[in-house]
Amino acid sequence: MGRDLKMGVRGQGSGVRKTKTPNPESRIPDLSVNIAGIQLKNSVMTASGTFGYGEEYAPYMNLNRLGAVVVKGLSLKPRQGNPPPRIVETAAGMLNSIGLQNVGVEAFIEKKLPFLRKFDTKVIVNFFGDSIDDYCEVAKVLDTTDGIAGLEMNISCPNKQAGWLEFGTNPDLTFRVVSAVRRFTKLPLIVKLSPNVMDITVIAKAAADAGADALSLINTLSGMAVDAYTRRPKLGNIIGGLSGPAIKPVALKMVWQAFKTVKLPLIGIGGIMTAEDAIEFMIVGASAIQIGTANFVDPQVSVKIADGIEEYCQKNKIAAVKELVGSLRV
Amino acid sequence: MGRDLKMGVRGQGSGVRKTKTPNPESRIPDLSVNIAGIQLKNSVMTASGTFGYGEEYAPYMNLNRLGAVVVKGLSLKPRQGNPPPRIVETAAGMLNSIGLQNVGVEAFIEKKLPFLRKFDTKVIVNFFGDSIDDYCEVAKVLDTTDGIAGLEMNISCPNKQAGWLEFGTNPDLTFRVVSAVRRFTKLPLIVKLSPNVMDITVIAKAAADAGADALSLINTLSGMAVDAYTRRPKLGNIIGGLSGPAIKPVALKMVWQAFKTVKLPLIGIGGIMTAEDAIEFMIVGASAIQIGTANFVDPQVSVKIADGIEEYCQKNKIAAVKELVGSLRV
Amino acid sequence: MAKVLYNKRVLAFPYTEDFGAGGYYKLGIRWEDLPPIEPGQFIMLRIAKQIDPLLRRPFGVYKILGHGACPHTKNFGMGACLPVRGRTQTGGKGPGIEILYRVVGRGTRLMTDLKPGDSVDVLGPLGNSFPLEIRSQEVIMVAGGIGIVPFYMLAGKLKKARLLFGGRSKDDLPALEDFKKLKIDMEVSTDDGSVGEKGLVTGLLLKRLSKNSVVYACGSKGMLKEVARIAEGADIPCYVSLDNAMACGIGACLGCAVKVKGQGARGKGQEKQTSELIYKMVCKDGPVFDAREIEWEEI
Amino acid sequence: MAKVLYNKRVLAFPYTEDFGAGGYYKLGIRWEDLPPIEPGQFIMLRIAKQIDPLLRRPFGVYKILGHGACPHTKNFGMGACLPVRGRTQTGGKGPGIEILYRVVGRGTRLMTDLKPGDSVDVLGPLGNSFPLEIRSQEVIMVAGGIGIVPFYMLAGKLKKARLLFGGRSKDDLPALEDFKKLKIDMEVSTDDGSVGEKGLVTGLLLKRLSKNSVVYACGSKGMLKEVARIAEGADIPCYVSLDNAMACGIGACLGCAVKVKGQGARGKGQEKQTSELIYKMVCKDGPVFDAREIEWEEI
Ligand SMILES: Cc1cc2nc3c(=O)[nH]c(=O)nc-3n(C[C@H](O)[C@H](O)[C@H](O)COP(=O)(O)OP(=O)(O)OC[C@H]3O[C@@H](n4cnc5c(N)ncnc54)[C@H](O)[C@@H]3O)c2cc1C
Ligand SMILES: Cc1cc2nc3c(=O)[nH]c(=O)nc-3n(C[C@H](O)[C@H](O)[C@H](O)COP(=O)(O)OP(=O)(O)OC[C@H]3O[C@@H](n4cnc5c(N)ncnc54)[C@H](O)[C@@H]3O)c2cc1C
Ligand SMILES: Cc1cc2nc3c(=O)[nH]c(=O)nc-3n(C[C@H](O)[C@H](O)[C@H](O)COP(=O)(O)O)c2cc1C
Ligand SMILES: Cc1cc2nc3c(=O)[nH]c(=O)nc-3n(C[C@H](O)[C@H](O)[C@H](O)COP(=O)(O)O)c2cc1C
Ligand code: FES
Ligand code: FES
Repeated sequence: MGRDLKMGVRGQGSGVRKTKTPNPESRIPDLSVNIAGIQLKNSVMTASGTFGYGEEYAPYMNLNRLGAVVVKGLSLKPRQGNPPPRIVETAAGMLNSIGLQNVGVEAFIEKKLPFLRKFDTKVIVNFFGDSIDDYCEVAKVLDTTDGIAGLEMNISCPNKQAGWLEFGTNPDLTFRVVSAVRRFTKLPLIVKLSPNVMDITVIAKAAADAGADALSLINTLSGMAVDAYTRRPKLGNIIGGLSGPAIKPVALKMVWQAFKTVKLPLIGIGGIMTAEDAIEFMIVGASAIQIGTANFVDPQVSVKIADGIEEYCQKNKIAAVKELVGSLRV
Repeated sequence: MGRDLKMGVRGQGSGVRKTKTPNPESRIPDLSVNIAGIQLKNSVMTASGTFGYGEEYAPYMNLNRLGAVVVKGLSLKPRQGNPPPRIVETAAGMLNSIGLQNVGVEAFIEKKLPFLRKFDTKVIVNFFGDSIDDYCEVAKVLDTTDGIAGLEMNISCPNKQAGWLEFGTNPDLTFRVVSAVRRFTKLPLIVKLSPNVMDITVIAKAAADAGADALSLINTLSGMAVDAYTRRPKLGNIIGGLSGPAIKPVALKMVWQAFKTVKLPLIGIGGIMTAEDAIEFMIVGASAIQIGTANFVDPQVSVKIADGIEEYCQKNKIAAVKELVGSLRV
Repeated sequence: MAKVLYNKRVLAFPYTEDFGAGGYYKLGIRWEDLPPIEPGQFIMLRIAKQIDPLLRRPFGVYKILGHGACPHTKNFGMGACLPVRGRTQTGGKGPGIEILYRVVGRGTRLMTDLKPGDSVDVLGPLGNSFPLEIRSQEVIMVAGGIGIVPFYMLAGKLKKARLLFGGRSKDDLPALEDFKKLKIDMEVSTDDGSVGEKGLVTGLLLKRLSKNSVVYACGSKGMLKEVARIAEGADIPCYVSLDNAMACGIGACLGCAVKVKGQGARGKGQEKQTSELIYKMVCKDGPVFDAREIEWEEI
Repeated sequence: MAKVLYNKRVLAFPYTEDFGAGGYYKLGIRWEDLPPIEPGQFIMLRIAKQIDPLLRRPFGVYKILGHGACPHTKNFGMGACLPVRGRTQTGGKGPGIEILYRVVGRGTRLMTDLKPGDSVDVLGPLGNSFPLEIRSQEVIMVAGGIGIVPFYMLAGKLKKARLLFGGRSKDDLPALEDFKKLKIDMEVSTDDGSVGEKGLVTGLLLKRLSKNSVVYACGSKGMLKEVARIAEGADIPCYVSLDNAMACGIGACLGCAVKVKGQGARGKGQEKQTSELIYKMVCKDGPVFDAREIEWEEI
């Protein structure tokens, strides 16, 4: 039955699909997953901020092959972002200090969403604010917009009322902002957690208690890079967010801890480069995964990972990808 | 004057030194640093747990070339450590779950320290306990032992009285254990901080208030690895500590934050593989650095880094390495 | 997958403290179904199969390699004859491209290990190109060191062009021979006077500039800033190709931002209160920009 | 820096689901000032100059390469003639070592790219070796697949030895030819019967075992466990070479721990209350252990 979904809501499994020699012996695995009511044809999404508004990648890969696209984080008003340099490569990773530059929620709905709606993939809208009111305003606007499957709240964002303390690093702030937003949307609400905390389970619980439908984790680790010769920070903003393979062990641990603590479906993020990486996240408890930095390395990586998950299930005789979720043998 | 120290307390600049064509033009830079009263010939130390008790590396490199050796963390009684597997490689890093296996403080003094004393390098003893009393007991024993230049307290250790919460993740516990130990030793006391916190400056301040003479940071990031095929954790202990180049951006950021917050000398640790890395840590505020995982990759890396720092100073006309400390241009 | 045709050092740029022992190399890449590529466009090259270095690196396309069998040459409508070399191990001929690169860091150092027949992963062509509609005016191309790259193809497309090429020394003027063979006016300067005029290339520009000129420039940020200042002073059009660190190369990550002047506000340092975005992306909106658009203070 | 002399596939181990398409390779490494190396010792090889893979990898020393000019052979006191191959590009001859490796993961996959003349970084020889004082007894060497590595040198040092060599199939018996040339008794088994006896190598062992035997074994953990059980049952000495993941290779990181039985307590699962450490390090205390010492339950 997952197969139905795989073929697409609009009934078109369209696009460049690797031709496979059909093997009558091997059952076709059910790759579909359901995240808080969002039915996805497969567990692969692209992570916010690494995939633009989808249109940037459309010339290079087949968007129809994705479970969902998570768009660049939106705020109520457009944001200019941080001064350059904004990115620097690090060992097996990168730092970014984009500073949440985005076109704003209005321009997104008007100019970006119509393009995405043409594809047979779910659109999940990542958003943020620097006050609780801001978050609520954006949620309100998105709630009444067609073609959005769910919302992802980025709480790794400083709260100006709380002296620029990040919402996502304090359980109290997390609870307040999530329960406020909850009141303004009936869409599935995914809360995206920051890894820059001592104990992710405390924040996970706060988000769950406040009414989140699912959690995604992790956002970037806070980091810095310096040029030994000029003695200057390599980022205009001095501090940035670390992503890529370097952070995978940290992300896996946090997903596993969250899985043991809260009952919500989880979306695993952090350093996923291959299908094997994706499967590791599912084993520790993620129902779906997001691919970030890897898109920059290979624009087609998300499709390759979707194929790789299918291959893995087939070879290991896993009838439905759901069986993997939380199947760690300890 | 730093040069005197470089030549060694026992007056022997001994060992395999790269012969350099002496350049009468270039002044010899002063590489010495002083950390809370410990006068080091250079800013390079080896990190606890990655260099055994020194003797393991002695056949492969010249211990006399190091500013200091920090020995494997000691406890009051010997510790067996965690079940294998204990290590796994990750992207640009590794996870370890050694579990603080060590011979115990008595056996160290009797069997390991005499060997180290033969070298012209400072011995810094890393130690830990799982209760405040344990910490104090070890400190008391070490305080009256000859040949120890300073103590490094590893507070990334669970406190059994506090429900196995790590001392180093709670400012209150940090304050209590550091001030308790402080009463039992007149040796320079370095407190080694855990990165698994929301705000390193809070812990840094607590340690400073409690009487630490210096801070070293960072210890390993908490992480996990999973085998996608067996679906088992790759470490016997499930969770381990992430080290290596992957964590350098996180470490640099924390050193810089600590530098801006407390007045104590700092020792930078995390992913240092080259002299350039070491210099980056000094630029953000470290007076000295420790080399961990890199020792495994190249047993001579610490000596190469010491040489590289000298070369950098010479080329960039830096008269004393101290000038680099905290010289970030923001 | 594209295949390496050849990879060879063309100029041994001497050791310098900031970049170490570098050097200039030419890398030939066989590329089936070669799409049209305009002067100024670039590719994102993935160097390693390993995760170090992780990200792709941007490189301009220096030459288009023809379809003709080697060692015959083929006029590619660019005013230049393009012999394809390095056939020894792949029997390689076009279609393909030639990259001219300078070794500056980990990625470019690793690139020097590439051997004929190796696979490389090319994404592109990307970005915009130098505007060609101003063909009738007197075009002055100003290049600094590796900034020469876009001008080989551009020279082929222009009727009349003059090249001003500057470097630190004679070892910092890569592919000078290629340009000698083209029928364009060329003047050279070096900081140390080892070849051409002693001094900066902007010195040559000041001499050659006229009311009729249009300037195309590529080189270090410092050079571009100065060229832009000169053009602005002379009130002539000036286009510059910028070089920012990139992650995606296609406008998705917003990493390669460059500050531009708002429509209403051209003044220096004015805070934009409009909803108009003040950052453009070098990869998507560039790499070629009208010099008057750039906030040079922030470069 | 040691230099690669040759690197070639010797057996194409077929594709398997757990390891993918692997294969067995021989890597010749030129090593000036070659120190004495005992059978069973290993080296830590740094494969990449990049940081991926980061850590060194342990490999046993399969052969010592002689000093003689090629293609002449030299008897190295090991009962074996050691031609040195792959001289083409380096003019390479001994001294040096030969590694026999199986492609299982990232590091070994990258190793297949090594070419004659490439630099490699070798740390060693490390660890202990098989005890040789028991020479007078009947030695049975039991090898599973790549576990054959220590036995080429060991066979050369022993007066009388029998080799039992098992693998999944004929493609899983690397360097079988080398052993055929040695004057030792050898029996082969494969899981699929494609060569030798069909079944496990422990089946051969059960047949050959006598009161006078001493067993030396190297192979998968499962095989070693079974060999140890058989030897324990027959009450004969048994030495096994263990294979744990390693970081330092020299006893410093305490990463390659294996649980051993305490002196007072040989029983299964008993909690040690002594201050005696119950973990030994495969790199420093091993890789060769007396099988009775190991807590096999925890392997
Ligand atoms: C649109 C575009 C086109 C380009 N075309 C070319 C081209 O045709 N040929 C070419 O050789 N390069 C070109 N570059 C520059 C090239 O992308 C960089 O030199 C390259 O990415 C450096 O990679 P690396 O890994 O060797 O250096 P990194 O390891 O990334 O950097 C190492 C060190 O080199 C310095 N560095 C990095 N980039 C540069 C630079 N561009 N100039 C000077 N120092 C630098 C850094 O500050 C750093 O300290 C282009 C860049 C852009 C944006
Ligand atoms: C003392 C000692 C001597 C050794 N001698 C040899 C030798 O002579 N020749 C040789 O080929 N190997 C030998 N090994 C094993 C060798 O070290 C590993 O195969 C190698 O480190 C794997 O590196 P990799 O990067 O390719 O695999 P990794 O990327 O580290 O691992 C990839 C996958 O392979 C699996 N794997 C890892 N190691 C092994 C293994 N040993 N056997 C089966 N699967 C494994 C892992 O589970 C993992 O899933 C020896 C090991 C030790 C400890
Ligand atoms: C350039 C860049 C921009 C990002 N922007 C956002 C964003 O706007 N909102 C958000 O929630 N996460 C953002 N992220 C975080 C990613 O969505 C993801 O959580 C993180 O990169 C870890 O995944 P990765 O290791 O696969 O990249 C961004 C990451 C990168 C690299
Ligand atoms: C195998 C291993 C064992 C370690 N043991 C200790 C220890 O006993 N005490 C301690 O304070 N830190 C210990 N550490 C942490 C290191 O001292 C260091 O803080 C950390 O590895 C980060 O530095 P690196 O990236 O250079 O390795 C250990 C690290 C490793 C890799
Ligand atoms: S490099 Fe990603 S937007 Fe330009
Ligand atoms: S590998 Fe480090 S102790 Fe054995």
